[in-house]
Amino acid sequence: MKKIEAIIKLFKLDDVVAGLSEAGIVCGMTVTEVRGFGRQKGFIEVYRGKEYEVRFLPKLKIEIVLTDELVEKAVDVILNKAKTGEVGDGKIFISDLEDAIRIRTGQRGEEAL
Amino acid sequence: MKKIEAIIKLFKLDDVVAGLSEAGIVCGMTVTEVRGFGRQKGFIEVYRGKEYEVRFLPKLKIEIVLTDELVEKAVDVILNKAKTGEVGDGKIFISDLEDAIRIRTGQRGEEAL
Amino acid sequence: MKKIEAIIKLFKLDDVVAGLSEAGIVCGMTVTEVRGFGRQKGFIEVYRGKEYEVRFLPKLKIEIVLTDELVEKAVDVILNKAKTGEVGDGKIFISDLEDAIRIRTGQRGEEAL
Amino acid sequence: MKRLMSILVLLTLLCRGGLALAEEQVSAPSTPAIAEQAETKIDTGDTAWMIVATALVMLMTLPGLALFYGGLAKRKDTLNTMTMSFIAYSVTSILWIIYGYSFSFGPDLSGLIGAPVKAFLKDVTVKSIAEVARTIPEYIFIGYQLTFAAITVALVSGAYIERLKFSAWLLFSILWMSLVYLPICHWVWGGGFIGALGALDFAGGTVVHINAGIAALIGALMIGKRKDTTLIPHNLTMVLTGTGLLWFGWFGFNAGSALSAGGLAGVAFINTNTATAMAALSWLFTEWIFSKKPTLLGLCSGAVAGLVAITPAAGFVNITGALVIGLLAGIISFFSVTKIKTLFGYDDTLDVFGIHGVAGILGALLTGVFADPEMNELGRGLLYGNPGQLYKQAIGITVTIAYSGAMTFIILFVIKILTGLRPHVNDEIIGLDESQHGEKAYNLHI
Amino acid sequence: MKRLMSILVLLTLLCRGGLALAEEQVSAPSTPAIAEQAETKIDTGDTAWMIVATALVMLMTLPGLALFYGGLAKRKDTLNTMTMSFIAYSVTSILWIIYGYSFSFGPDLSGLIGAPVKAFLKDVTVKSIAEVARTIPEYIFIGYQLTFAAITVALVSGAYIERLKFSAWLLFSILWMSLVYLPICHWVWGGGFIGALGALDFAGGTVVHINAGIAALIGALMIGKRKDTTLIPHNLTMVLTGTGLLWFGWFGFNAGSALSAGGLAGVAFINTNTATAMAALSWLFTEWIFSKKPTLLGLCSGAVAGLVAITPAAGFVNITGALVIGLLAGIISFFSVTKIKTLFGYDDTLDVFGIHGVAGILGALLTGVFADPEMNELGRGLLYGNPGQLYKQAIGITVTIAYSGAMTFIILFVIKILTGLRPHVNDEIIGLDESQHGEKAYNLHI
Amino acid sequence: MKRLMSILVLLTLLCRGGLALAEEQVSAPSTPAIAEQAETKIDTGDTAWMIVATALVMLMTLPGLALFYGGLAKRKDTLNTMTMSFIAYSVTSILWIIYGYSFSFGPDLSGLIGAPVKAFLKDVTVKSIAEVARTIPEYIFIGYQLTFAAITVALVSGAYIERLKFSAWLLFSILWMSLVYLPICHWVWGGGFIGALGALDFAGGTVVHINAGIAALIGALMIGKRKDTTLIPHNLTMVLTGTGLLWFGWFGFNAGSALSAGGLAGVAFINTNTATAMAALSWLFTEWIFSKKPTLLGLCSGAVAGLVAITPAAGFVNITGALVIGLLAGIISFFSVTKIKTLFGYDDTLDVFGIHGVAGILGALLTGVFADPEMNELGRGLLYGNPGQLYKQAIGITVTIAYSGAMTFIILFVIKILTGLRPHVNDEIIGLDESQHGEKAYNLHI
Ligand SMILES: Nc1ncnc2c1ncn2[C@@H]1O[C@H](COP(=O)(O)OP(=O)(O)O)[C@@H](O)[C@H]1O
Ligand SMILES: Nc1ncnc2c1ncn2[C@@H]1O[C@H](COP(=O)(O)OP(=O)(O)O)[C@@H](O)[C@H]1O
Ligand SMILES: Nc1ncnc2c1ncn2[C@@H]1O[C@H](COP(=O)(O)OP(=O)(O)O)[C@@H](O)[C@H]1O
Repeated sequence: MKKIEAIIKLFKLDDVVAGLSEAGIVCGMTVTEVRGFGRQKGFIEVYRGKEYEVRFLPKLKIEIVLTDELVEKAVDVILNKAKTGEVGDGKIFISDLEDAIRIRTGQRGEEAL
Repeated sequence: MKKIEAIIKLFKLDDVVAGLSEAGIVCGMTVTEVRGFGRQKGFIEVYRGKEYEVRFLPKLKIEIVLTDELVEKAVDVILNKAKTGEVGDGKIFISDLEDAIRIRTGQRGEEAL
Repeated sequence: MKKIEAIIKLFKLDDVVAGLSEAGIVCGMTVTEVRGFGRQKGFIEVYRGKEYEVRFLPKLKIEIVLTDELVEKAVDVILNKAKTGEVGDGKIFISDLEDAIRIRTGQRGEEAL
Repeated sequence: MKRLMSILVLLTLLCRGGLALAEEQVSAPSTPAIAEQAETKIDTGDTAWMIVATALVMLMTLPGLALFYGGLAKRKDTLNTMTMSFIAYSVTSILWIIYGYSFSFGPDLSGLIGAPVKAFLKDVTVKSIAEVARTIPEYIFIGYQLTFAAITVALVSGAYIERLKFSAWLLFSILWMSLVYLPICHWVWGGGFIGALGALDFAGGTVVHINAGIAALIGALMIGKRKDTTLIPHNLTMVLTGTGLLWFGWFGFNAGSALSAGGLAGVAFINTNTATAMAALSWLFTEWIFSKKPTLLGLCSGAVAGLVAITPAAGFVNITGALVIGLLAGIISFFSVTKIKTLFGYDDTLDVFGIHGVAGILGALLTGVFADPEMNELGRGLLYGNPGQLYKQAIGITVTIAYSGAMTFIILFVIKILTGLRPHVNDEIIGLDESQHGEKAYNLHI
Repeated sequence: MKRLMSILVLLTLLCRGGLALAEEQVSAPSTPAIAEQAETKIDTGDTAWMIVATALVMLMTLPGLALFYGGLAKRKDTLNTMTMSFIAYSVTSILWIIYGYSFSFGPDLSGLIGAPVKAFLKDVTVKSIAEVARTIPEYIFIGYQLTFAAITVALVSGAYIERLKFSAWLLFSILWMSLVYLPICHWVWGGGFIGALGALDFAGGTVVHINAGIAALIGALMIGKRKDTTLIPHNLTMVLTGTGLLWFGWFGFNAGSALSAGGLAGVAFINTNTATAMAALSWLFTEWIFSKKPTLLGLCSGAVAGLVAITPAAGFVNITGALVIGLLAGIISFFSVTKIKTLFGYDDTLDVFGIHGVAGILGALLTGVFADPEMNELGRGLLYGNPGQLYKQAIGITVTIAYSGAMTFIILFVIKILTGLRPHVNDEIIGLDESQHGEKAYNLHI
Repeated sequence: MKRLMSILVLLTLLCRGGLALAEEQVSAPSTPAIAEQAETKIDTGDTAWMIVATALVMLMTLPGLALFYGGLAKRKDTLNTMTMSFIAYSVTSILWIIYGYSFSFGPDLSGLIGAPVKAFLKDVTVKSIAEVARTIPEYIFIGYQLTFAAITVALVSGAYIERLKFSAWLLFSILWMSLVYLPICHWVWGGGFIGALGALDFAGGTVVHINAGIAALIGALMIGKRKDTTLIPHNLTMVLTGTGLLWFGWFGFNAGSALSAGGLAGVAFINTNTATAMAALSWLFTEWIFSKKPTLLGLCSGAVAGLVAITPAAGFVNITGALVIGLLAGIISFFSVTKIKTLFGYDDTLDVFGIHGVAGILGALLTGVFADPEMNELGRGLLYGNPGQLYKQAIGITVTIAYSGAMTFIILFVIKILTGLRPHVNDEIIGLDESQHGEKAYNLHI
């Protein structure tokens, strides 16, 4: 079982979710509002003539837990749905997961997804 | 050392925390407001007569780092505290952690918890 | 490739970021607003003469993905930048990461960072 | 919904019938109607002030009270809380012109109620003048009194929020305004027996605040406790905004009750501001001593307590009276909210009884003590050699408490049968905004 | 920016030239100028009321409308939306004293426009009195009319938000106020042909609401749809606050249009409050039936619809008329917003046409039906034996629609050439607050 | 807390003693007291307007200024910032009736201070009329002046926020209002030497704005910089709301200073609106040129600068004067805030000196230039052949700066000894809401 964490641009969420649903990959996902810092330059905000650089930009983090064989498919979908080609498109991180449990039923492992 | 990530319903937080404290399991935890998407259907919001489906529901993500032997105990507690039996109760994810450090003291490993 | 998750005090963010940049370690990071619960006692809020204990304190979670050799360096920086010596300074958690992909380019592995 | 509809239809028919019936009984032509012909010497200055005063009291409910209550509510119940004030104001606005004005200010029927000869403002013309306010157009007087009825209903909601069905509140507004507010208003101001008996209530201590306070208490007991009985304001900047608007609008409420732009309005104005500031500070210091920290919520709560307490006294007492009334209002309300409430354990969500009820009673009594004939010859209190006044005040208070308490009980009892009072517990937990209205107060992400 | 500057400079020169030219044409000395000498019997009561009424209408735009619109907008477009109201008010304030007042209320030039003899308020002194308002200082009348012009421009913005360039809006405010509002205002109130023809518009149904509503519709079509055409209010507590302030300020708008503190102001006041409450409730029940839930946004939208619909009728109809107008306003506006809009699929972001346009037309027509000579001898409607009135109303409406529609089209067409209408699509996506102003509405973290 | 209490008690005793002492000195019966008997011809129109004007100025502080400052503050310091305005208003309200009114408007003692013969409003009755305002009840005049004192104290807070102890602010309000505001108010308006010398200040340019601006500067220097010296408004919708309410209330502040409802009020009204709009736009364009983007905060800041600059001139200049004053106010304030501040590096958190101080001085001087006898015979400026006026203005300004600066220094020095000025650095970092009040502005989660 793997966990995919994707950091994407705010307005890409709907496309990504749609893409994953169509591809019939996701049974679910969890989204978190985060602020990201990276190559992408932040923007300048000016209040009363004084400049403030906002280096942390609003991003969304999508967490998806899925079975090993689905990972590559999911990555592909995210890649072409979340991509604008501009700096700041974000990252996808893949890590291993030992177990998953559905609270409602107590089911464990893959059937919990 | 393991890390437990539990996605639960908003109003279950207090019960879960209470349960874990009583069971004397947690030294601490970290909570994040997330929005979840899964089997549970979202609700409809209507503004000026137009319907909008809210597919991402507010959830809480609890992160707990603990020693391997405590994991099962913790899972049990969460299971029966966070459960309502209705769709959307959430998930528990377990993954491996390599190390933990307490910033204040620099202690590493289990004594950092 | 490793992932560092550090839970720190709100007002330590700038120092930590500055420190990591100087040390030339980070290509980027992702920050999340979280609420933490641990040894540190919460504070009391009083509304209309009634006391409410706030046990979950606002914290920031920093996620940094980097190459194995940089981990220790990063930990050191965070340790002495985020430290106040008081209870509640937070934790650093280190876990293994299987892969990283840069959405913009599709690059994988270390060059995605 | 269906059920509610049929209930409303029924109510409409009932009231129509009632009106018809009543009108027959009253053969006498409405005296004011005559009065009009007599003399129409409208004073533009008084009129200018009363138009504004009316608008100011309207502002107290929307958005004033809505912000004050809405900010104190939980985030998930904010909109429902604000909606209650909105419904109270709208429903009252309509009922007031249909029969409210006539029942409360129509020709007195044996001290108990006004005759509905002015239902639908019958015979009121652009030239009409009400007998009780001889220098302004009757339409303005009607509007001014309307705003008082509306805010009284809205005030009650503060004790019921976070757990009352929306449809139940809709019914409550209609019934309570008709069966509780109208009679009491007539008794005190419309020529009824309390006013006749000489109890002093300059701007509505009994009619508005004690009345609402008692209804709040009875309701809190009947509706029962919320699942989560905390009071952690979700947005204190809203509370401060609401408080400021209430204070501002209250000048129309108190100084407007002089019904003219002159010295008496001046007295009411300065007394109102003084007592309010004093109460805000006395609450602040009291809480500083008894619960460690001075808070903004303390200042706001104290200010409201002061505004309530000075209401019946505004046009009767002198500046010293105002200072004392304010001082006590802040201190006593603080304890009624922190101690009494926890002692009896009823769940008066926003302390409507604790503040409006208690400070209202305090103010009504102290009016009987400090009323200074030098300020207003109509009032002479204990300190000026008229202990009897205190007794009259007590009667006014008691009658109001008894009647308002009993009727509120009956009304809620009936509503419980008709629509039920509380939503399903899960609906309460996810919040009334979502469950009753399908709306969210804030959509800040994205 | 540079480009914009040059455009503005050009505009200034043009208008200066225009003024010069116009002044020559007008040989006749401005009659009001004479009037001054004649009689100056200012009534302090009327003046007191009109000063306040002016301030109240100013409050409607800032912060009233800014809050109402800003709360309905997406979080990322909140500030830009509020800025549009602010710009509209500021720009109008300046242009009004430079030439606006004179073009609309200066001596009539063949029914089409006022003579600019009062450019820069020439000859207006502390003693001046306008011919149309004989009991208050002309400066107050000037200020009062100014606030009407300002809010009309601001109202239009609601249909354009979330996708219009800031510089485009700046130009639009200047051009639309000058080329659309001024003439129409003169035609109806300044001695122009619509007023002469006897069409009734007590407080601005045609001049303000139909006018703004049509401009909104045309603009929505020309500017095109937003990327994200949802209307999910980012902060409904702001919307409620704005609604309350609009309702409050509208008393100045409608009752103030009596231009004096007397019975007529009273009529307008009670009618305004009644129709508004009625419309809020009728919208609420309609949506309860047709879209399952009663909402706070429904109450607010209904209230605004009611305020709009009663505007032209406020000083003409009796209370029954107000009730009917309010009832219909709430129901019809609900359907125009939910059905018509989705039918034609234009992106009128905040339903300015759906509410102001539709309810405005409804109110203007019903004024021709319910105008009751007993309330105001100047108006006699269908129900009082004057079917012709309805026809006159129709003409007023048609002319306004035709002229406002055509001119708005031309103006936006020109602006499209000069500065372009829409920002880069990415700027729209990240939000206009960031892209146009480099500001964020909320900085709540830390 | 304990310490503070003892200090307050001490203050009370002192003032009581002082009053007693003073009263002896003044044998002469208060002349106004006589005046009362003489003639009491209250004008209801003037009274109506002044009651409203008083309420409007009250609204400027609560919630107006509280929202304006609170929205500009950091989220974690919002409530403390709002509390400072609340405390300023409440404390002043009480002290004003105890001795404030008498010291500033009591019978003049050798040009320096008023005699405390009206402490606790002694001898003021429902019929009283103040000598300076012969057509309204004295109680209204008292209330009106009270609101000026209150907002002046509140204005100062903007420079001190995010780092001042709550108890220190409480003491500051008491001392500064008593020792700085009262004398200066008397000198300019109460019969003191500045007024006698003929310096023009229609509505408070020197007494209110320059006075507050200097106190702000001195305080900013003495209290020292904040840990985090950024100014990133946590909620700009609050700032806009505050600005709107300030603009609205300012009509009461400026037009109310005519003390009657007539032509002069009209002049002040239109000038106020014009200068404000002009300044908002000139700030906007200046920042557009010099810092790339036009912002809502720019419009708000400019508007306030315009309101401040026109304050002393409102009832003296003509419309051209208003336009120029507004234009310059927006531009100059922008540079004083962006350049001067960064040049000298003091931490005037919300630019109270940069806007109120600078625009106040600008306005006071320009009043001496543009004062047009045709508008108000009492004022003749440079442009109308009276260069001397400019000199008188300069004196008024200088005296105010010197006295206010010196006394503010002393007061803060004393407070530093008594309670200390700043909280522990950690308390500053976690925010004053938490550390001083134990409250949070927003509890939005759950
Ligand atoms: N080393 C990293 N660890 C964690 N998150 C990162 C890291 N680098 C980038 N990110 C996240 O990815 C986002 C996009 O990265 P950025 O370098 O700005 O653009 P790109 O991914 O296109 O090079 C950042 O805003 C940040 O949230
Ligand atoms: N595959 C997944 N990956 C990550 N989070 C998930 C996944 N599936 C569900 N979740 C989270 O768990 C929550 C509950 O899941 P849901 O399917 O709605 O109910 P249940 O767990 O009872 O079947 C979702 O709202 C989402 O936050
Ligand atoms: N076992 C844990 N799992 C996850 N997060 C934890 C754990 N223990 C502590 N934390 C996080 O670290 C923060 C600081 O921990 P705390 O015990 O309060 O202070 P310290 O780390 O100095 O002992 C907590 O607020 C919480 O967010």
